[in-house]
Amino acid sequence: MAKKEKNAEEVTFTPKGTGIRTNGEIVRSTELPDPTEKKHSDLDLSDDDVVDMFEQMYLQRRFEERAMQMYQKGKFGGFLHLYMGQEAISTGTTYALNDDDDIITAYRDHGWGLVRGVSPKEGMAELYGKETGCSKGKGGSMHFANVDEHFWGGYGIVGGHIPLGGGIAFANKYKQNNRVTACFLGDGAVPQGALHETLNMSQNWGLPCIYAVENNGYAMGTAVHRHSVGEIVDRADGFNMKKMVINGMDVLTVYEKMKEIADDVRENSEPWFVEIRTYRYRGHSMSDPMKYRTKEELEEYEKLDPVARIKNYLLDEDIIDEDKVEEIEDSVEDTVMEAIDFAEESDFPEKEALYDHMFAEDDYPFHT
Amino acid sequence: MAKKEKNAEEVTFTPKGTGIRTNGEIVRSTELPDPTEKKHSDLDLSDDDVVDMFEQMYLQRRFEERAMQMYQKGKFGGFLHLYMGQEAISTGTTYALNDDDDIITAYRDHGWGLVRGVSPKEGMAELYGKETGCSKGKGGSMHFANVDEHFWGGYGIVGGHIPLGGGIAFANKYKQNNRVTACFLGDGAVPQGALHETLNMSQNWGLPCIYAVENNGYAMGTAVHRHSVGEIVDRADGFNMKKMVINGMDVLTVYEKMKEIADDVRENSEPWFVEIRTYRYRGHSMSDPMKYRTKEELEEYEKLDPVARIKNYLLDEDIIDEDKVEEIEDSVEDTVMEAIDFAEESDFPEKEALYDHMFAEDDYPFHT
Amino acid sequence: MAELQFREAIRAAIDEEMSQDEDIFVMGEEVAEYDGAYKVTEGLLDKYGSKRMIDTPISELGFAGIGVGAAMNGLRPIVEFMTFNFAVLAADQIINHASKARYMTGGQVEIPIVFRGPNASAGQLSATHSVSYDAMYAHFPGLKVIYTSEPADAKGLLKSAIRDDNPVLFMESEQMYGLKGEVPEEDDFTIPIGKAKVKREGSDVTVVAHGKMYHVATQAAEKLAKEDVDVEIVDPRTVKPLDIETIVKSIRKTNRCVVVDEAHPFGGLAAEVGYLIQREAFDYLDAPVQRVTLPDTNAPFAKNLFDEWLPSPEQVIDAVNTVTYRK
Amino acid sequence: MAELQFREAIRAAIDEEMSQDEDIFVMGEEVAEYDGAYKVTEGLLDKYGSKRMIDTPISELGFAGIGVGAAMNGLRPIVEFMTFNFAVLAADQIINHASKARYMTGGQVEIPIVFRGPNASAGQLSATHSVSYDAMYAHFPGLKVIYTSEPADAKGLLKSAIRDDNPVLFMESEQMYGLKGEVPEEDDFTIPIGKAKVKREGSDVTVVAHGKMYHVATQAAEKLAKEDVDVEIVDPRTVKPLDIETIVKSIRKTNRCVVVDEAHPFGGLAAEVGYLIQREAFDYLDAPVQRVTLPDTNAPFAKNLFDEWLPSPEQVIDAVNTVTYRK
Ligand SMILES: Cc1ncc(C[n+]2csc(CCOP(=O)(O)OP(=O)(O)O)c2C)c(N)n1
Ligand SMILES: Cc1ncc(C[n+]2csc(CCOP(=O)(O)OP(=O)(O)O)c2C)c(N)n1
Ligand SMILES: [Mg+2]
Ligand SMILES: [Mg+2]
Repeated sequence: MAKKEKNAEEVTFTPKGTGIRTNGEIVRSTELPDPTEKKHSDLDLSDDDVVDMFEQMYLQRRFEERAMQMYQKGKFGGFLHLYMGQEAISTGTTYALNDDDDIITAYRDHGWGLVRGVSPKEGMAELYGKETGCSKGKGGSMHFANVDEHFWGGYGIVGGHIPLGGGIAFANKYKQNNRVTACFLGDGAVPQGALHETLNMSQNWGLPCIYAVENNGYAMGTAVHRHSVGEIVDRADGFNMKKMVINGMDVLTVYEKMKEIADDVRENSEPWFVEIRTYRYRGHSMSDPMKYRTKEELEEYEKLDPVARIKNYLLDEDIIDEDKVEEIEDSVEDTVMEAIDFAEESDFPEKEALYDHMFAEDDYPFHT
Repeated sequence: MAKKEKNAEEVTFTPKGTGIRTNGEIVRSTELPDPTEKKHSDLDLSDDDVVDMFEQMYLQRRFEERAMQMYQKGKFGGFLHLYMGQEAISTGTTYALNDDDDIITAYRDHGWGLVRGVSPKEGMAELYGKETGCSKGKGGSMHFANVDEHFWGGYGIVGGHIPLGGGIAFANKYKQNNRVTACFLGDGAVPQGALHETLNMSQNWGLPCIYAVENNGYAMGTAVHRHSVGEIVDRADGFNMKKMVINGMDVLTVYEKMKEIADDVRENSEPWFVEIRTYRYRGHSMSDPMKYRTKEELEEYEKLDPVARIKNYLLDEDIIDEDKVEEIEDSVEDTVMEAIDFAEESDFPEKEALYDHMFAEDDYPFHT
Repeated sequence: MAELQFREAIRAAIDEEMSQDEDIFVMGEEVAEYDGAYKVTEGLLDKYGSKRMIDTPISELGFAGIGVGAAMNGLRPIVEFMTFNFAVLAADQIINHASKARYMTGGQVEIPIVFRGPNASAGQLSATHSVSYDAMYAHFPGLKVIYTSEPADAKGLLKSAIRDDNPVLFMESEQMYGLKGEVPEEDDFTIPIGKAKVKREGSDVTVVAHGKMYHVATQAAEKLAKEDVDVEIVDPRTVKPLDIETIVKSIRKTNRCVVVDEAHPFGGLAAEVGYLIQREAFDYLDAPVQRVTLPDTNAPFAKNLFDEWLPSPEQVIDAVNTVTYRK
Repeated sequence: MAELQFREAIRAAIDEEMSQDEDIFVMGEEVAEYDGAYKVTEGLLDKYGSKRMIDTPISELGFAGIGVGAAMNGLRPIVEFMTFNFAVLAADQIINHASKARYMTGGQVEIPIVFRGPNASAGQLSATHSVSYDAMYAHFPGLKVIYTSEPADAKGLLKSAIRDDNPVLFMESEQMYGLKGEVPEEDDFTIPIGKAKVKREGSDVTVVAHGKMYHVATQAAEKLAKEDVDVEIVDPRTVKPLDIETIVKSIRKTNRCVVVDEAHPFGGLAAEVGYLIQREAFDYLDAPVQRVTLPDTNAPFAKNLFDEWLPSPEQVIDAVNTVTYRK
C-alpha cells in the first residue's frame, strides 16, 4: 500500500472541530431531550408537592447566590462550586426516591445537601468552616453530607466516589433492605477508569444502583465532546446496561424518569446508566474566566431556567398565585439570611478538633 | 409499590449461572467465529510464507514445551506463563503488520518475542536470568522485549501496558511515520479502568492503534463471563469504535483480518477494538491446578490446535510433504536445544549489573 | 495451641470472625471459586457461599472502592489484593477515600475495612511484583498498617484488624505462607494493634525487624550468638501506629541499633525508626543507627542479582559489627 | 536577569525547551485551550498549536501512561497533573511503569518524561487536595523528584528535568505561583539535578527546608536573627537524588539541625534527612535532629484548624530552641 503522507500542520490531538481557539468554534454537546408532557397530577404529585419542589429549588438557588456574595466578601475561603442551573436534578431525584434510598455525589454538592436534609444553617456554617457545619467544618463546600438521611456526601476526587456508590448499593443488596442508590457524577468523570470498573461489576453482580451523569456541558473549561467521544449515555452499551437520556432542566421530567428507573432498579436489582442533560450557569469555581463558552449559549439556557420554569408552572396551572410565590420567596430569603447569621456567629472548631474524626477510637496515638 | 422481599439464600455476587462450585457448572464464553475460507494465495501469501508461518508457530510451541521441562527440572525460577494454543495470533499478526509497526503485550509474551526477533537463544537465556538474555536477565519470562524490531515487550501489571500502547501510537501519529501499533491484552485486562481511559482518548484523538484482546477463555481461574459482562468486543460500542471478533485458532484468519484492520488504521488513523478468541492450553502459570475447566473443554480445543492446523494445511494443499515437515520440525528442535545449551552456558549478570539500566546516566548517586 | 501454617492462621482469623459476624465478607481476585491465589481462603466459599466470598474481576480501583462504600454502609469488608503491588492501582481509594472520608464528613461515616494480601517480593518475580508498600501507606494519616512475621501474630492481629472500626492494611508474605508456628486457638485470641514485641532478649544490640525480615534478623542473631554477640530483636508487628516506646526501651538497654527493612531505603520504616531513635534516645546511643534495606534499585530477575538485592543475614551481621565497632 | 513570577519561570523553562526540541509536548487537563488551570501554560497553545499542547480528559492513569508510552517511542512529554493529589490515580504508571520499564527490558527503552504540577496544600481545599507527595515518590527507585522554592531554581531545574533522559517528577506549589524572584534569562541556564543549596549562611543551627517550607524557614530565621540566633538554611531543591553531603557539611559547622517538611511525619523527607544526618554526622551532633512537619492528621477545612495544621515559623523557632537548648 502506498504510504499516505500527512501534513505536519494537520496533526492535532484535539477532537475534530472542537478546538475553541484552534478553529474559532465553541462546541458543546448537550442537546436537551424533550421535557415530559405530563402534568403533575398525571405523575401522582399533589399540588403541595409541586409547591414544595419550587421552594426546595428556590432555596438551593438563593442559598448559593448568597453564599457567592459572602465568598466574594471574603467571609470564607476554599473552593466554591455552584450548582445553579442544575437544581431540577437534585430536587426531582429526591422526590423520586424513597427517603431511605441513598444518594452520593461529587463536589458540586450544595443542592444535594439542602434537598436531603442539611439545613441551610448547617450548610452555610460548613462553608464558613464552623463547628456547627454539617461536616463540623472539616469538609467545607466540597464535603456536605447528611448520612443520617442517606446523603453520603460530596467528594472531591473526580470519579473517586463512583465505586463508593457501587459499594453502598452492594451493601444494600447484601442486606436486602430494598434501598436504591443514586450515584451522581459530572460529565467530566465519565472518562475516569473508575466508572468502567464499577459499571462492569455493577452489571455483573446486579447492584441496585443508578449511575447518573449530570451532563452540564463542561468539565471546567472543556466541553463534553472535547473530553468524551460520542454520546455519554452510550457508555452503557459496552455493558448491556439499561440507559436513558433525561432533560434535566425540568423538575417534573426528572421526577418522572427517575421514579420509573428507581422502580425498575428496586424490582430487578439491576443498575442503570443515565445521562441527565443540564447546564452550569456559573463558572467552574469562583476563579473561572469562562472564555470557553459564548454569552449566547449561557443566555439560551438561562431562558430555560429550571427554577423559573417550575414557578411559572405553578402560576400557569393556578396552583398558587403571585402573592404566594412572593411569600415563599421571602421566607426562603429569611431562612438564608438566618443561615448566614448563624454561620457568622458560630464558633470555629476547637484546636483539638484537628485530631477528631481521624479514627473511631479517641485514644489513637498520633505519630509525631 | 409493594416491597419485594428476597430470600437471603438468593443473594450472590456471582453472575448468574456461572459459579463453578456454587451451581456445578463450568461456563466459558468464547464461541469461535468461523475461520476464513480463503486459501493463502487468495491472501497474497506465497507458499514460502505459509511454510515460514508454520515454522514460526512450531518454534514457539517447542520453545515453550522445552522451557516447561527446564522449569520443572528447576533450571530457573519465577513465573512461567505459557502461550501454547495462541500461536496463530502472534504469528498471523506479525505477518499482517509491517516490520516497523509496533507491538506491545502483557506477560504471556514468549510467542510474541520469538516471532518478533528475540532469538531462541536470547529468549531461553532470559528465562534463565542470564546476561545474554534479550532483557539482559533483568526481566525474565514476563519481560521479553526486542525494541529494535519494534516489540516493546511484555508487561506484568494486568492492564498497565494498555496506555503504553496508546502512547506508542501517539508518538507515531505525532511523528507521522505511518506506523501502526498493535496493543495486545488478555481478556482479564478488559475490566481494568486503564482500558476505558485509553479507548476514549484513542478514539477522540485518532490514535493509530489496534487494541486486541486475546480472549483465551480465562483470567487465571475465572472464565470470561464471570469477570466481564456481555461480550468483550462490545466494549467498543461505548466509544463508537470500530470492532471485530476474530477466530484466533487459525493463522490465515488472523493474518487476513489483522491486515484489513491495519490497513484501515494506517489509512484513517483511527483505532480498532478487536477480540481474538483463542484458548490457553496450559494452566495460568506453572502452579495452577486447573479445576475451573473440564478435560472435555480442553480436548475440544486441542482438536483445533493452530500449529497442527497450519501443518495439515501445508500437507493438504501439497505445499510441502511429510518429509519436509519433519525436516523443519527437527531443525526447530535443534534450535531450541541449542538455545537451552546456550542459556545453560551463559553467565549470570555481574553483581554490578544490579545498578545498570536504572538510569540513562551511569554515574547516578544511588541512595543508601 | 495448634501448629499452623501462616496461611492457615490467616484463614482461621477470617473464618472465626466471619462465623461471628454476618456483615463480614471477603472480596478479591480468585478468592472464592479458585480458593485463593495462594490458598489463603481455601474452603471459605464452601462454608460461606457466594454472597460472602466474592470473586472480582481485575479491577483493583473499582473493587477497593466498592469495599470502602460497603464499609461506609454498614458492612465489614475484607478486601484481598493478590499482592500489594497491584494495590497501587487502588491507591486513590485507600489514600484519598478510605483514610479521609470519616474526617471530611466530620465523623459521619465509619470505614471498618481490611485490605490484605502479600506484600514485597516473593522470589524472582521481577520489578513490578516485588515492592514493599507498608511504609508508603504508613505515611498517610488515617490508616493502620500491619506486617507480621509469625503465624500467631498474624492471627491475633488480623482478628483485631477485622474488629477495628478503621481502615487497616494487613500485609503478608507469599514466601511465608507455608511457615509454621504455634497459634492460640481460642476464639477471642487477639493481639492489640500498635504493640511491638521483644522476640529475643539480648544486651549488646537491638535489631528492629518485621515481616519477612524478622527471619533474616533471627538468622543473623543466631550466627552472632556464636560470636558472643547478644542480639535483642524487636518486632514492631504494627507499622502504624508504631510502638516506638518498646523500641526505645530496648535501646536504652543495648545502646545500639540496626533496623532491617524489606523496603527501599528512602523514607522507609528504617528511616522513620532511625530518626525517632536519635530523637528519643539520643543520649543512650553509642553509635549511629544503621539500616539494612533493599538497595535503591528495582528488583532484578536474575537469581544471583535477586539474592544480592534482598537483605541478607550477612548484611545484618555487618551492620551489627558497625554499630558495635567490632570491625 | 528578569524578575519573574514562579509560574512565569516555569513557563519560560517549558517554552525555551519546546522551541529547541520538536519532540517536547505538554499534555494534561486544561493545559491548552484554558491556558492552564493556574495559567502556567498560558500562551503556549497559541505558540505551539494543538499538536504540542494537548488537553486531556480527566483520566490521570490513562494520560500518564500515554505519556510514558510516547516517551518510550521517542518523544519527550511534559505531563501536567492539575495537582499531585490527583496523580495518585496515575501511581501505577509512575511507580510500576515509568520507573521500571528501562530496567526490566535491560535498558532497551528510555523514558524521558517530566510529570509536573502543584504539590501539597493550597489553602483550605480539604483533605483530598492537600497532601505532599514528594517523599512517596522518592521512596521508589528509578524516579527523580524535585520540589523547588524559588523561581530561579524552578526554571533551572525544570530545564534540566526536561533534558533529562529519565522520568522526573517536578513539583510546584499553587500558592507560590505568584511569588516573584530574579531569574537568569539565558537559554542555556540550567541547574543540575541533585544539588542542594545553602541559601542563608549561619553558624548556630542548620535548617533544612524545601518547597513552600523554605519560606517558612526563612521567616523563622529572620525572627531568630533578632534574638541573635544565626540560622543556616539549606534547600535540598532536589528530593531525589538527595544531596546529603551539602547538608552534612552544614551540620559539621552548626552541630544542630531542624528539618522543616510539608509532608506528614512518618517516612517523609524529614525522617530521611534526620536519619541520614545521625548516620553521617553522629559525632558532630550536639542535639538530636528535630523535625517540623504536618501533624499526622488529614487536612481540615476550617481556617483556624488549617492554619494550625500547616507548619509555621513559630514551630520552626520552637524546634530551633530545642536543638539549641535555648528553652
Ligand atoms: C482526579 C481529579 N482530577 C482532576 C480534578 C480537578 N477538577 C476538579 S472538578 C474538574 C472538572 C469536573 O467536571 P465535571 O465532572 O463535568 O463536573 P462539574 O464541574 O461540571 O459539575 C476537574 C478537572 C479533580 N478534582 N480530581
Ligand atoms: C493489576 C494486576 N492485578 C492482578 C494481577 C495478577 N494476575 C496476573 S495474570 C492474571 C490474569 C490475567 O488474565 P488475562 O488477562 O486473561 O491473561 P491470560 O493469563 O489469559 O493471558 C492476574 C489476575 C496482576 N499481574 N496485575
Ligand atoms: Mg460538567
Ligand atoms: Mg485470559
